[in-house]
Amino acid sequence: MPIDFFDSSIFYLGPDDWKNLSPFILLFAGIAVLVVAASMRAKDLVLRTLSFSFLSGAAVLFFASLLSQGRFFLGSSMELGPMERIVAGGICLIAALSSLYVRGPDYARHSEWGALLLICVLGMCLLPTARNWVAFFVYLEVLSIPAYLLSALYSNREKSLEASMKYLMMGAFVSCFFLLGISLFFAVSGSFKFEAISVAMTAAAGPQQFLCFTAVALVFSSLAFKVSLFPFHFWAADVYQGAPAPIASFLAGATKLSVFSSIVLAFSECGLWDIPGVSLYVKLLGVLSVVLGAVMALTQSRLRRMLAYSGVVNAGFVALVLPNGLSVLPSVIGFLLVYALSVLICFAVHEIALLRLGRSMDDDLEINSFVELKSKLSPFYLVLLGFALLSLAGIPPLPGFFTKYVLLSVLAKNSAFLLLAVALIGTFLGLGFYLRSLVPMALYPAIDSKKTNSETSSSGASLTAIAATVFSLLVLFGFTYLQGLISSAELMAR
Amino acid sequence: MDPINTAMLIFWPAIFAFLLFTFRKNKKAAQWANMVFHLPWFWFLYQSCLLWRSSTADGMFPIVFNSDFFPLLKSNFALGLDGLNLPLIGLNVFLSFCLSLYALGKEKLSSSYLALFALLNAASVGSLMAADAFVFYIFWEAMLIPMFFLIGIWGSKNRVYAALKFFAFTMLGSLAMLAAILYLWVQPDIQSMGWHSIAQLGLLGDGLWSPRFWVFCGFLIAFLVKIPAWPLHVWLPDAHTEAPTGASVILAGVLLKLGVYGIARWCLALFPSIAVLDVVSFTMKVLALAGIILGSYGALRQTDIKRTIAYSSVAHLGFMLLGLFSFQLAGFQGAMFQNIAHGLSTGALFLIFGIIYDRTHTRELSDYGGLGIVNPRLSMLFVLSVMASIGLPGLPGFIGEFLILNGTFVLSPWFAFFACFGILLGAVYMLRIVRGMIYGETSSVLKSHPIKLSFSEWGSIIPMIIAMIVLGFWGQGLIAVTARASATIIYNLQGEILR
Amino acid sequence: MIFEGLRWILLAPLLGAVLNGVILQNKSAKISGLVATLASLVAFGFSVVACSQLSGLNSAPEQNFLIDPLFTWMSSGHVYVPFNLELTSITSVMLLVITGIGSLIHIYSISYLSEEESPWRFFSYLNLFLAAMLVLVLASNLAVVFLGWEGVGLCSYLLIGYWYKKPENTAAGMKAFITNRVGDIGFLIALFVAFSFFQTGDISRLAERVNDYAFLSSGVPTWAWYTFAGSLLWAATAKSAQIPLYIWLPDAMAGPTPVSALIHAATMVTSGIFLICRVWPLFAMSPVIVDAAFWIGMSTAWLAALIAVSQTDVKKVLAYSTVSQLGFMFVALGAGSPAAAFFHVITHACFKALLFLAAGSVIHGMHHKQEMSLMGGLKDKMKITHVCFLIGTLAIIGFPLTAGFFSKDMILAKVFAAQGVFGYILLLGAALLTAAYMFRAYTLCFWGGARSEYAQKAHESDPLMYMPLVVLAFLSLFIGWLELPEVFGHFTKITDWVHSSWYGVGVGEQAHLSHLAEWLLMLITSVLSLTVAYYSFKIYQRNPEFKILPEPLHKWSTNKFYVDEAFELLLIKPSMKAGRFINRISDETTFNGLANGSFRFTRLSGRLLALFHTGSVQTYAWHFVFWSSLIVGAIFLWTL
Amino acid sequence: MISLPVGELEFHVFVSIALFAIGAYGFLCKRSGLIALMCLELMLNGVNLFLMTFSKHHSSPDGASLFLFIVLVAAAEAAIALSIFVILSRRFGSVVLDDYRRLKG
Repeated sequence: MPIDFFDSSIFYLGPDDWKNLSPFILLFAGIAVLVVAASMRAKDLVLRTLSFSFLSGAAVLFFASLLSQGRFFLGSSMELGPMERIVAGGICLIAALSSLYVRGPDYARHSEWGALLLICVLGMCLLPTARNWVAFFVYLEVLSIPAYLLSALYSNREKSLEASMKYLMMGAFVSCFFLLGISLFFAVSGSFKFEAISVAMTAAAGPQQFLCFTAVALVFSSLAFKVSLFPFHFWAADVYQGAPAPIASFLAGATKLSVFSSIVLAFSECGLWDIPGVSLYVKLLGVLSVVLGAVMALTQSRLRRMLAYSGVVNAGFVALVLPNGLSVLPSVIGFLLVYALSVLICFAVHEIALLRLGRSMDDDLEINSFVELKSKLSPFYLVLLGFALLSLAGIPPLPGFFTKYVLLSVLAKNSAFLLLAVALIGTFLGLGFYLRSLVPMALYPAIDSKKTNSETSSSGASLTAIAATVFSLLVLFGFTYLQGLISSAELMAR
Repeated sequence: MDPINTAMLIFWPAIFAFLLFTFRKNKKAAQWANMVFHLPWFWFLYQSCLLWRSSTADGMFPIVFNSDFFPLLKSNFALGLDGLNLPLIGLNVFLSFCLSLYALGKEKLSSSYLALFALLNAASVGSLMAADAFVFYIFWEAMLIPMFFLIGIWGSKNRVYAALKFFAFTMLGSLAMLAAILYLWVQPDIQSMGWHSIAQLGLLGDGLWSPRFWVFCGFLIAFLVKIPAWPLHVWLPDAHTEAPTGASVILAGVLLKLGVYGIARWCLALFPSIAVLDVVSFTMKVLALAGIILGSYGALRQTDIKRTIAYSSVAHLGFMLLGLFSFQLAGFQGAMFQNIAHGLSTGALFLIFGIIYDRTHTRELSDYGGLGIVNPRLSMLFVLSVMASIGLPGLPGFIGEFLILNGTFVLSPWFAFFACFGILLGAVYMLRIVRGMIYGETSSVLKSHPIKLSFSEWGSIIPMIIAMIVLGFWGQGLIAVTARASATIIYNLQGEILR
Repeated sequence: MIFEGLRWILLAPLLGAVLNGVILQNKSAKISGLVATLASLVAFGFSVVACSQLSGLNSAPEQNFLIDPLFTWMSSGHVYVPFNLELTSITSVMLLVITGIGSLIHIYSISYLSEEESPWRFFSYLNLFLAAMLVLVLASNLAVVFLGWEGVGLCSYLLIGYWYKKPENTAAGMKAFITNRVGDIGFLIALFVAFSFFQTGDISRLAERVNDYAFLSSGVPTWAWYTFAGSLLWAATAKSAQIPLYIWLPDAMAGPTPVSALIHAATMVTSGIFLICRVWPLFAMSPVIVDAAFWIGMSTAWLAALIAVSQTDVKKVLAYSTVSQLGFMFVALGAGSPAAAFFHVITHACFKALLFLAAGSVIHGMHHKQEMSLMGGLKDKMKITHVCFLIGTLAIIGFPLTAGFFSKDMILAKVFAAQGVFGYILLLGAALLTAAYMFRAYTLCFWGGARSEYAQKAHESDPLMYMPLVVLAFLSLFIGWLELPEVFGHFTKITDWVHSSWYGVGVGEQAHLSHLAEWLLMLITSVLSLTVAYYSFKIYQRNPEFKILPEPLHKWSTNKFYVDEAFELLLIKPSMKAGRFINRISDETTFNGLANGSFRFTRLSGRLLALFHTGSVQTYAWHFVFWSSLIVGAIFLWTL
Repeated sequence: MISLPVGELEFHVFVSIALFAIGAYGFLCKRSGLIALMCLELMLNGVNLFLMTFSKHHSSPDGASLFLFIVLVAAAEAAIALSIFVILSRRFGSVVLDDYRRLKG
């Protein structure tokens, strides 16, 4: 029997195939170059410029292909629509910005972080395009294995190692459940392709219904782990605190963006939303993570752990909206893009604060230790951090509000008023912990401790922070374009 | 007189907020620049008044400026100007100018304070003029951030608690409004979030528990928190006591008024059929009455002077709420007039007390005494503004309260009767303050801290006092301004009552 | 008929007040006193011109008043308040009384306040008071009357608390203002009824409502008439110090004596009665309220007289006598004849002002000592003051042919006609008590030996003080001739003036007494009061501590029948305590508690949840398995 | 081609689920990290068995393709996990998972 999984057409790339796949090819080239650079023990300046250029090139290509190319199919395993291109472009953008401020002595001995970063980005960009579960699993692993290594970058520091060990063990454990889920799908429908599964799902009846529900539950809970929804978020705080700042900021933003968009695409493709109980399961997770995540965030005293739990809350917001089919995708992408950029700003300013206060690189700051910052840091960065935190909290004139508004409007459109109430309570509690972390730096009188000039300049991090603010504002105005595009995407969609 | 002037009313303060940021180094130049920037603002106000007077559009809320900046969210940047919001904008500009005079030569008030102040002005004028629900919500929330930092950074001792509490309460209210706007936004047959299209929105259904009722409640809660109506007023005393002088004058003068204006514009005018339901109007009147009586009792209990004045504004705003829900032209116009009168009188009270507080740094009534001996002119002005806030005829407070009570008497005489006791209690707690501060032997605090007012401080109080005296007798001019707009609103309301 | 002059009557004192209060502010009593007196004299001049203008105009009863429209104060919906000044015959008399006696008191206080350190404040408040009183009298719309009403309350507050260094003065001022405010609530209610039911605030149109049949039958609810009249009566009781709300007047004596003379004797306290006289046609529509006025007046007259008998401070005696005389006026109103009440207002203004000023010059002579026990034997040291005080006393007890005689007899006659013998006897008793305590005060002050060194060293005040005394003495002797009873020929100036100021709305007249009855009444009252006066004169010459009232009553009366304490105990303290308690419960515990409590609750639950984060991977993995199976199981059961 | 008798399908599914459960139990309860890694492999093999039974049952090769990928991924994870455990044991002397609790709260 011919293996229809890899049909032969895959090996012949027509002229427009090149154009569509050019960003991926650029990424592959980047990986190759960076592996060579790593083997030659290149200095981190070289690594930074190389990885930044490759990533930004890929991002530009993705957004360029968004305009010119339509929908591109590669066999049955990959489908590159406008939505996937925007997600991939966003991920490359975030990775490029976070690679800007990877500096300091610890990175010098581990010059392979560039390659790992690019592989991780490649995995994330491919994930939404997967159209069968095998490809999905492979891209998921391509995404998470470099992530484990990246979070172990400070190999001589215990916190980073412990974080990556935890991340690895939990990741592996959860991917087993993911595999079990996929194999259940395979058992029910006899094939991994999404269309076949959707046919089988609609045909399932009676006891098989429960089997499908367990399969979906397993798959969703493992993806929920990746995105740190409530019951499976325990790893998030430790990894955010342990992993090096640029890696943590990249992982926080990009994984959520890529995994959530792939959930929306895959689940609506397989028609899993109409299995009884699935949407209830997703909404329940959403509600739990909004409320309990916010409550947890209120008690955190360290900025990075507070950002982790705010990640849980924002993931909860998206989970509330998920089970409404494909129309939800643009608002989810917009929301997560702005979230990722704001988290990027927070981590960047946190990095600058570390340098200015003369603390060691992997140390993470108490929120009230920001008080001495007032005299040491030019108020420009405080305004940036204020901008990011208030945008995360969703205060109107800032971009965070508009994206959250569109997200909540989906809830209102499906008249899910209970969920809307939960979301509003979450925003209110969110106000609590975002403002509370603003308070020490803004409201307490400045303690004038001496200005220490650290050996590594913080220009990289400041560059990231500024760029991130500019891009989050761009998203705001890109939104209208996004919205226009969506209507056309939906027309062409299946 | 082209409409760009009205838009400049909002953008001009925003622009000079950023300009003020450039004056980081020297404070003196920033304060003088802030004062000078107010002059073009007055000019824009003047132009808008000409535009308003010349515009004959008789509709409910004539749109003067319109540009679509965010088509995605079904809203465009529409600004409206009519009898209801023009006086309030005028009051905002006037108070801000007085405060800029007050700020000259103050050591504490840095350029970022003045910039935040200008942003606050821009946001409040914006939300006054917004004719689109979404734009209104954005400006409404945008007011929170500068106010939060103004109270938080420049306030007195436990300012952080007060700022957080202020932000939490107002945010709670505006989230209810956000839910209402969201519901309106997803309605199938709504073309734009403009004020007029919401007004014509038919499908929401009528009656007590209909969706239209819930949207009405969403808007109402946000304004009740802002007013503050009785149960939700707990944040006001803290915010007022901890806020710096300028912030508490603007808070009393403009921000609280936005609650009343909001109810008039976005609740009564938009959903008259709901406002007229007897359950709704009865509960509102009960809340108003509770605000009056318990606000006054609250004021009686305080030993801290600023808290007493804060509680007194809870009582005064209870009157305005009563006026709004009296569904009589007299009551409605009385509430709008009292809006301005209360802004002036409480603003003057806070400003005068702020000037004294800058020197003595204590707010306890027992520390004061014998101000009449130390500075007779200032105490005379203080007594005058106290009399204005009590509602002594010949000063604007009386006209507002008289019209409100007259309006309420027509439909609900018992409420008017009990509200009169608010006037009595008002006299009691205000005179207690006057007796504690002005009369009696000079207290040690006043002896050790001489109260000598600089020229700019006199300059900031005198215009307010003159405005009060002029408004006390020439009130009819202001009532005529709000006549046309409130007549149409009341006409609809009474139409609903008959149905 | 339009007459532009009215506004100048009002502007002159206002200008004087602003000049003194804001611009001049100079320390010498002479200059600021001069400015104030000038202003008040100008007002007096203008009012004389206006009155002559009015008397010259003899058109139909509906039109015979002067109008001076100024501007619209407020007009919105059913509330239209034009700020117009109006001069009817009744107001012209009141105008002359206010400005006349006002100027005399201004002259008097120039020397009375010679050694004060900020006399400009006193004179500006006095001028402000004059302006407010004039607004009250001249206003054509009830709301503008209310403006004057509260303005007068404010000035009395400021003037009582003039010597603000002593806390009890400011406390008295505050008490006066707040008690007046209680009355103002009544006035406000009357205004609301007027505007919502009678659709107008103008007194002239209100009066027309009474006999325009169409309006009466248009279904105005009866409770509207009763509330209107009742709340007006309530307001008048507060302002004219009647039974429930008279407590502020005795304490108001804390202010300087010219203030007590002008405000708390002549002008302000009578404004309540004056208002009722102006709105009499409407007031008479509810007879129950008229009877209520009668009995309130009677009980106040008796209570005040009983207290005055045992007072030792000369100003307190005069204060309670004012309260009692106001009781007389209310009785006259209750008996259905506003003319008698108005006549008594005018005569009372003269002789009570005279008595107060005389007492003032006595106190001034005695270096601000008010206790009668320290006085005595002043008749030869202060001859002119003694004579004037004697004339005043004779007038107040109704010595034949003095002002008091005519007005008090008119009241007694009207009461006899309306309420019969019982009412007459009650009122006569009060009149006799008045004679008793007045002559007690007179003899204690001027006769017997000097009881203290102050009394020895007392000297006659300077001409500026006793000149007004002489003029007032002259007035209180001859003002009575304005209204002669039937017996002495038909010369009823006051009744014509009062009736003509109701814009032609006639009100039923009481029965006329026969000549014989009038002679009899006059004879009885004058004979009885003279004998009581003679006896009290004789007793007090010999024994200054003689107690007229039997023992238990005397102790009660010295402590003012514990009315103040009763008010404090029953009304003020419980409401304050209840208010503070409610506020503490509603604000501090529930709502603040709620706000802070919810914040602490979330903090606590946050810390509780943090315990789950033990940090070891295996617990995390355990959580993963446990939670996913729990939720899946729950949903399975749920969707089963 | 011989297809497994139906009875045997349940048998194979039972065995694979049992394998999976044992692996999961081992991962959760065993103290040492290395044993946890071994249990991971066990769970993955359980899934592989499950896959192969159904691939045989549906007679479609997809199951086998996923089997190959699973083996590949298992190898990669094992390599990384072991290297991290080597560094951890060299640096901090212990492989026991519970010793690494510094990041918590």
